[in-house]
Amino acid sequence: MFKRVLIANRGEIAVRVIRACRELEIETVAIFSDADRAALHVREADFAVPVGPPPATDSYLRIDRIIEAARRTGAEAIHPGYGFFSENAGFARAVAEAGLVFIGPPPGAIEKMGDKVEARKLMTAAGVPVVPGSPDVLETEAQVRAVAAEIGFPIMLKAAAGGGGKGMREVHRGEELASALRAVIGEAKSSFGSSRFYVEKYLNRPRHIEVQVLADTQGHTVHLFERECSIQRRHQKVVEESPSPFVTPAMRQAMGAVAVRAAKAVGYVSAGTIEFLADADRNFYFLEMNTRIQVEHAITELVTGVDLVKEQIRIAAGAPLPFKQADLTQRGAAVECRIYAEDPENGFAPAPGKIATLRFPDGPGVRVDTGVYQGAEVPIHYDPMIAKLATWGRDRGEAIDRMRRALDEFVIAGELRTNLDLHRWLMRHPQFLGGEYDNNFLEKEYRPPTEESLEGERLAAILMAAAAAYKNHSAPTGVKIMALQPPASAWKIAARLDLLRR
Amino acid sequence: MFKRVLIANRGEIAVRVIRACRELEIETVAIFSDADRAALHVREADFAVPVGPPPATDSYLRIDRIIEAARRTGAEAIHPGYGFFSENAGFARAVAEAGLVFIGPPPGAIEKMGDKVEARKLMTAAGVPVVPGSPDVLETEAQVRAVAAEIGFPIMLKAAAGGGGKGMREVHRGEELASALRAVIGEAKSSFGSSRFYVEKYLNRPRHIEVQVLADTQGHTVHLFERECSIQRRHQKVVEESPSPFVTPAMRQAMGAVAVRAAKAVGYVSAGTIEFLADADRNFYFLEMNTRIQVEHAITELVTGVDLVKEQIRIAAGAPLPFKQADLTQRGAAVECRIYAEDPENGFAPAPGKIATLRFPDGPGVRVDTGVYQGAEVPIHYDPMIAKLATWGRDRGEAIDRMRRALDEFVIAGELRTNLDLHRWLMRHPQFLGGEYDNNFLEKEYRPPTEESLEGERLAAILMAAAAAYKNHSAPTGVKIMALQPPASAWKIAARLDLLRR
Amino acid sequence: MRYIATIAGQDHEFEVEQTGEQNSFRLRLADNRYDLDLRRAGPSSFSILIGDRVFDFEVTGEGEDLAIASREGVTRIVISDLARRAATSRSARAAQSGRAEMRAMMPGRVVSVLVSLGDEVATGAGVLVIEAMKMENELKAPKSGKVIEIRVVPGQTVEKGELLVIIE
Amino acid sequence: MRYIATIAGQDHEFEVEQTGEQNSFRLRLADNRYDLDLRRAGPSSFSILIGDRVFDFEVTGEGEDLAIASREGVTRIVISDLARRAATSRSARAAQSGRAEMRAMMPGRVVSVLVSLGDEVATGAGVLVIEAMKMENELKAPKSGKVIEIRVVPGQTVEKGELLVIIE
Repeated sequence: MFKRVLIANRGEIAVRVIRACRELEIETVAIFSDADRAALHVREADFAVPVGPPPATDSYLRIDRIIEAARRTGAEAIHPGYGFFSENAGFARAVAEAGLVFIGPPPGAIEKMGDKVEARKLMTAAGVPVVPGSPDVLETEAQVRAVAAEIGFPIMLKAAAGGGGKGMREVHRGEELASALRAVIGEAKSSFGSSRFYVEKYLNRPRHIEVQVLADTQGHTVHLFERECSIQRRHQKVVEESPSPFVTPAMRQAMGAVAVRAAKAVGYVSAGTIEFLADADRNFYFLEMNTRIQVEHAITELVTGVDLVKEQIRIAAGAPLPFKQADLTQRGAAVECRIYAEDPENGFAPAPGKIATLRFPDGPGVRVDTGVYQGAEVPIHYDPMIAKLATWGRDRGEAIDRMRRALDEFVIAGELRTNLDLHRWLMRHPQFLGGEYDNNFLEKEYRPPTEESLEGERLAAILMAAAAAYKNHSAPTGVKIMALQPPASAWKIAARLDLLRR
Repeated sequence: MFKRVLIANRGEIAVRVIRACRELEIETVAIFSDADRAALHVREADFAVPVGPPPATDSYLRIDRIIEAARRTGAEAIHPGYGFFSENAGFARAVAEAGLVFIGPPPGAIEKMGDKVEARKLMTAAGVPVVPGSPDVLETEAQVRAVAAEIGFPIMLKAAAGGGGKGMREVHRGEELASALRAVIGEAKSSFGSSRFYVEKYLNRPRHIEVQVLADTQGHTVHLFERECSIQRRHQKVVEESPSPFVTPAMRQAMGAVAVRAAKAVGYVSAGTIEFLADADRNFYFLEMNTRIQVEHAITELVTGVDLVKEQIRIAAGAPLPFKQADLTQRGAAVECRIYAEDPENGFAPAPGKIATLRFPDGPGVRVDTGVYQGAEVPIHYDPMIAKLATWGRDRGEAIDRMRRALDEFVIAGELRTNLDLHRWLMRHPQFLGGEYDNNFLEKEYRPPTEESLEGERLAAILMAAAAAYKNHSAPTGVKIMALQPPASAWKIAARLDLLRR
Repeated sequence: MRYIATIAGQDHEFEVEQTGEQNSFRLRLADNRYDLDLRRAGPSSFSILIGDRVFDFEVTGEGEDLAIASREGVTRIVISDLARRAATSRSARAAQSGRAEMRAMMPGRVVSVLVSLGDEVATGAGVLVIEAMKMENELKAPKSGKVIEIRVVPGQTVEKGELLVIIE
Repeated sequence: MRYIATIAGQDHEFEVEQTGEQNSFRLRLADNRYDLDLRRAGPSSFSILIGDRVFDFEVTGEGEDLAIASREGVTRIVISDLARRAATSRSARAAQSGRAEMRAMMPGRVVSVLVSLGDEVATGAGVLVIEAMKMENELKAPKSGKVIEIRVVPGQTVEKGELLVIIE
C-alpha cells in the first residue's frame, strides 16, 4: 500500500479522499491555490503545497506544479478527485512518466471514453445500445440540420469532449439552432479546449440512470447497481437516489451487465460510471462513461456498503477486488442532495461568500461530506457546491423522511445563499415522493417559493431575534441583551484583511 | 400515529428521540430544568416546558410536573429515554392514568425485571440460565458470608433495584466485604430509594454480551442480535461493538432464542435488552433485562438497519412489527465510543464545563449523537456523557479503522476534559484489535498516557499557536497577529452572567 | 424601544421592553402582546420561548441588514429603530423612482453587453451576459425602459453589487 | 518577542518574529529556526504550515493558560513573555514548599471527611469523599504528612478548585 498520496483537488472530494487515506493509514498531501490556504482540505491533510493563484488554470490545472508537489513531498500516488484533471489522459500520462501512480483508469481508457463521439462508436461495436444521433463529429450548422431532419426535433447538441453538464444545449425547433450551436461551441472551447460537437436525439421524458462499476488490474469487473440522477437543473445533477424507483429487477440486471460490458470494452480499471438515458418504455441507451469517482458516489456506498474511494486506492496499489458480483447487494435506499452556494431567487446564479453560521445535521442514517466550515469563505473561483447531504433508510420512504429531517437540521447563513429550500420543497413534492419524475421535472415544476407570510408567534419571535441582534450590534442604548459582542463584524474585518493580502 | 410526543429526558437521547419523531412527522415537547434552558434538546424541540431547578429530583424526576407539561402542551404520549424514569413502573402507571401513552414496556414487565432478585427467579423458572448466586434478597453481612462460602469469592454485591452500573461492587476477599456492603447499600438508597441487595458469583474473565429485542402489542417478539459491551470502567460501559468478536454463529442463535424467551416470560412490549455474562468457555448467563432503549442502541441500528426508536414509537401507537425474525440480518460491523466529560488524569472524575470549541467527525460510516454544541455548558448536575460516536464498516476491521479516523477528526476543548485519548489508545491496542478482551480489560490495561514528549516541527507549531493566541489576548504590544479578538473571554463573561442569573 | 422591520417588502412596527429578569421581554405588535424568554446559545444563536413554543435562530448580518436562519429556512430582514428609520426611508424613496439599477449579483466577468445606450428594452429582455464559476448567466431587464447608462465593457471583471446598467 | 512556555512540566524558551508578510513568522527554539505560515481559520482555529507540513489547532483558554487541541489530542500549555514569567515563577516556588493543597477537581458535595486535624496520613490514604454527577469519589492524599487544615464539612457544596484540605 502507498505510504503517502497527493490529492490533486480541493473541496469536499479532497476531504473525502483524505478520509479514505486516513482509514488506510496513508499520509496525505493537499495542494492549494492562494484562495484556499485555509480551506478544509488543507487543514485536514498531513502535508500541503501551494500551487498558484486562485484561477484554476493557474493552480489546480498546472500539471508541472502538481507533479513537482508530489515529488517534493515524496507522494507515491496521485488521486485526481472529480473535475479538474480527473478525466485528463495527458495528466494521467504525466503522472506515470514522473514515476508516480495515477489513482484512476489507464490513460487509454480515459481517452476512449473522453471523446464522446468515439465512445459512441466503440460502444455500438461492443453491442451497447446508444442514443440515436449523428454517427460522427459534425462541423457545420447544415450538417446538424441534416441529422435533425433524419431523427427529428428535439435534439441535443453536445461537445465531443464535454461532461458534467457543460457544453450541451437542447434544441426544440430549427429557429433555436443557430444560437444554441454558438453557445455549445463557445463553452466547449473555453471549458474543454476543443470545439468538436455532435448531435443526439432528445428522448421523450428521459431519465438519467447510471451504473457504478469497479474494475481491478487483474481483469475483474463488477457493477454496484444503479443511481438515478434525473433531478437536474441546466443538465447539472441536483438530487440523486439509489436504487432508482423506476428500475425493475430485470432492467437492473440488464443495465448492470451492459455496464460491465462497456467497461471491459475499453479495458477499464478503477471506479467508473456508465451513464444511461432511459425512456418512458424503459429502453435504456448508453450516454457516456465518467472515468472517475463521481460526486454522487456516496449513495452507492450507503446502499452497497462498499467504500468506493478506498477501493480505488487499493486497486491502484495492485490489489484485487475483495468481492465478487454475487457478494454485492443493495440494502435499503439512499438519497443525496447537493447543497450549492447559489441564489434561487436569481436564477440559481452562484452566490458565494463567507459562511457566518453553519450547523450540519447528524444522527441516524445521515452523512455529510463537505469542504467548508463555519467561518470559511466560499471562493468565487470554483464550483459552488459546498456540501453533499446523503441519507439512508430501510426503504425509499425512510430515506426521504430522514432527508426531510436532515434538511430541517441544516442551518447555514452568511453572505452566501443556498438551494436548501429547493431540496425542502422537493422532499415534499408528491411526484418525487411517488418516484414519478424525469430529467425535465425540476425545470418544469420548480419555482422559487414566494416568501411565506409570517404571522403570530413566529413573526414575533423573528422580530425579537432581529431586535436582539440589532441592539447588540448598535450603540449600547436602552435594553442591553447580552455582554457578548457578536463576532460578525470582527469577521468582516478579518475577511477584508484577507482580501487585501491576496 | 401520535400527533405530539413529550420526551421526559435530556441530552443526546432526547435529541435522538426528537429526530425519530421528526422523521415520523410527530411534534415534540421537551422538558428542561433551569440548567438546561439553552440545551440542545430544548433548541431542537417544537415545544419546551420548564420543570424545575437543576437537581434531577427537582425537575426531571418530578412526575407531577412532567404529566402536567404533557397535558398543557397536548402531548399524547411520553418517551422516557434512558435513565431518569425509563425503568420506573410508577411513572409508567402515572402516565397511563393521565390518559397518555407510555412509550415503553407495560408497568408489569418493568416491575418484574426491575427487581433483580425477582427477575432471577422468574428467568430460572422460564429455563433461562442465570449467574450462580443468592436465590433471594439478603439482609445481613452474615448472610452474604454464607453465600460467599458456598459459591466462593470473588462475588458481586448488587442492589436489587440497580442498573446502569450503579449500586454494585465486586468483592475479592472477606476483608473487603464490610466496606463494599456499606457502599452498595448507600448508593442503592440514594440512587434507587431501596437498600435491598443480593449476591452473584463473579465469573472468570467475564464478557458482557447483550441481546436487543423488540416486541409489539400483537405478541410478536424478535431479537436484533448481540452487542458486546465488555469495555467497561467501574461497571460503566465505555465502548460497545456489534457483532461481538467472541460470539460464534451457534452461540448467537442460542442467545437470541433465550433472549426472546426471557422477554416473552414477562409479557414484554417495546425495545428492551437482555444482558448476559459469558465466561471464557462461552457459557452465558442472564444478568438482567434493561426495560428501555439503551445508550448503545445505535450500533444495532447500524448493523441491522432498523431504527429502534421509531419502532418503539410505532409499537406504542399499536402498530405491528414491520418485519419477522427471518427478515433481520447483520450487515458489517459497528463500534461505539462514549465520549464523557471526565478527566483521565484524575481517576476519570467528571470534568464538566463550557465547550469552547467543538468539531465533530463526519463522512462515510460515521454517526454522532450528542446533546451538546460549541459554546454549550455541560452542567454538573447530570450524566457526564456528552456524545456517542459510532462507526460502521463492511467488517470489524473497517469499523475500527473508521473509528480511529473519526476520533482523530473529533476536536473538543474548553473547561471540560474528555476521555477521547482513552478511545484513541484503545483503537490501537492489539488485544482490542484481536477481539481478545473481557470486562476487566480497561481496569487492567489502561493507564492515562504520559504526555508525549514534543519535539521538532510539531513542538514549534504548538508554540507558535500558543504565542499567537496569547499575543492576541494580551496587551497589544509587539507582533499583532490578527485583528480578531478571540471570543473566549467574552464567553467567559457571558458564562458568569448566566451563572449569576441562575 | 420601538423598531420597524421590513420582511419581504412588508413593514412591521413593534415595541420591545424588558420585563423582570434579564431574559424576559414583552413584544407589542399591532394589537398583540407576546411574552418571550430569550437566551443566547452562541455568538449568533438565539433560543426563544413564547409560552411553550420553541424558536431557534441563527442571526447573521451586519447592522440593519440581517439574515435569520432556522429550520424553516432563511428570512431576510431590515430593522432599525424608529428615529433612524425616518431618515433611511426618505433616501430609499428617492432611489425607488422610475429607474432600475442593474447590479452584479455575484463577482464575475462581463462576457457581452447586449444593449446600447439609448436602447428601449422590454421587461425580461437580455441586457448583459456575465460569467461566474464557469457558468454564463444572462441578466435580464427588471423593467421596461430606456438604457441611460452602461458602466461596463466586455471582458471587465465586476464585484458583487457593482452597478452595471441603468434603465429608466 | 521572547516567550517561555511550559508543557508537561518542561520549559521551552523561544522567540517569534514576523518576517515579510502578515502571515509569515520565524520561530527560534534552542538551536533551531522554523519558518511558519500562520492563518486563522476561525475565532480559535489556527492553521500552520512549516514547510509542507500541516498543523491544525484549536486554541482555547484564557491569558496564559491555554489548551491546544488537535487530531493528536489536547496539549495544555502555560505561556508568557519573559518579563512576566520572572515574577510568576518566584511566587510559584513559594507555593511549592513541603505542603500539599488538596483542591476539588470538580464541583460537588462533600459526603464525608475521613481524617481529623493533626492526623498523620500516608500517600494514597483516603482523605475525603466527594459526590459529583451521582458518583462518589474518594480523594487520596497526594503526599504523606500531617493534616494541618480542613476547610470543609460533610454536606457542604464545593466549587471546582476550592481548597479542601492541607497536608504538610
